[in-house]
Amino acid sequence: MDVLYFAWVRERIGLPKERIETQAATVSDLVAELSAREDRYAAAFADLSALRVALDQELSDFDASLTGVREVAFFPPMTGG
Amino acid sequence: MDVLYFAWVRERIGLPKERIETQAATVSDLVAELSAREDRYAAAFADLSALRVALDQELSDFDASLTGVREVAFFPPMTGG
Amino acid sequence: MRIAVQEEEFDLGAEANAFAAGDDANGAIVTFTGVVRDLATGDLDVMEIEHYPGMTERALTKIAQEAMARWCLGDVLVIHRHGRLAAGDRIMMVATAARHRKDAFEAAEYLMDYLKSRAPFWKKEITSSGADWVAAKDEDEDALTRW
Amino acid sequence: MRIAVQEEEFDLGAEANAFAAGDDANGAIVTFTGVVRDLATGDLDVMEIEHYPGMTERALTKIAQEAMARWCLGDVLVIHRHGRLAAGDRIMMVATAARHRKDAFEAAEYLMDYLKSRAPFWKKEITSSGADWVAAKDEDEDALTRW
Repeated sequence: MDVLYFAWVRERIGLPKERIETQAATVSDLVAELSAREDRYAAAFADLSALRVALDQELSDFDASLTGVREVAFFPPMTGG
Repeated sequence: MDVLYFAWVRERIGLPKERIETQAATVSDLVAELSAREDRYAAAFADLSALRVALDQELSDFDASLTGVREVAFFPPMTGG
Repeated sequence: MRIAVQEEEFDLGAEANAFAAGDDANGAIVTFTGVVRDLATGDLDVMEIEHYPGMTERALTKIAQEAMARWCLGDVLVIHRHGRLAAGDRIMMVATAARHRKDAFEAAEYLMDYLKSRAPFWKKEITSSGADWVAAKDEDEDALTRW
Repeated sequence: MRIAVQEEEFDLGAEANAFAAGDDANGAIVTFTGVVRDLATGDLDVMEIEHYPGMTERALTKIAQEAMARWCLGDVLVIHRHGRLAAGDRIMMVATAARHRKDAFEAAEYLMDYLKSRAPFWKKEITSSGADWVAAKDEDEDALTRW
């Protein structure tokens, strides 16, 4: 699955996109898996209330299932306009 | 005093402006005086709820005093925009 | 603040660009443009707009000043035409500039609501079968109660 | 309906004129334009706007379609830039065309409220002393509750 990072999440993790093989059932499981990997992930995911997640380019929730999902994106609340 | 008429009030009375010497104390008094003059005035002033009045270019009321007023205008509700 | 009452047409784009070129502190620019709509029957020949020279400028200036007093605005523009217009012609525009979008939007709506019912303009629709003064709508008068 | 996500600048006036040149049935045209504001300190060098290609277009299209479904609109335009901008540059615009002004105003405000909090753009302010991601405002999220 492709995992994308934007804004300060991208800066903190240090890359915009990576391909990840995972058995994580939900977004939260994926976050736990990534956070366990390295400090920079743990730092980026420290406060989930400051993060948003999109599954296949639709806004979603951290307890959503990853079944069939090809693209996950993590980013802070949007500030367009 | 100058008396001005706009839109269908002007059309019904048949002129846009006239100079009137009057002792009318209020707008209502002036309306009564004009209505008594000729049918075309009576027709124009038949339904005061369909009319608006401005005194010296400020919206006002039919019971307002004419003391010191130089210009009175009668017209239907505005339809700008 | 600029108030223009004029017979000649105006260029919406040029006016919007000139207005928006003002102060950098204005992050939000709202414009409203009114266009002459054809009748349902499709046979509007001319829309004639009468106004009360002198009072019109006073009334629009007062409405714009009131908006500047009620909202935090950087600038206000009001243009209103009179005379003979055709379907598709632009009748009028207002523009507001503010730091924040809420002020710009609310002030533009306020300007429009007051301009509709408190500025001395009267519209007459002329078709091949006759001429009719446009009647004021209750909803336009009612719109004022929210301010 | 037109949605444009682009790096290059746009001409507000030309866009407004082209948009307003549409259907004569639309008596009311509203535009909103967002402009990069300088910082209170006056030292903004660059406003960098990051976005999520693909999702951005989908999100804006969905917001515009929702507006078309909720209000009686003739047309909708959304333009949003990304990349590096300077104070005074125009970031984005929305435009709505409708028979009646109420629909045009409400739909434009709706588009702005959703675009602010639901379209994947992120702003970063770069000054000589560093770079800061602009924080989302609670009031922008709260603005959605009125719809």
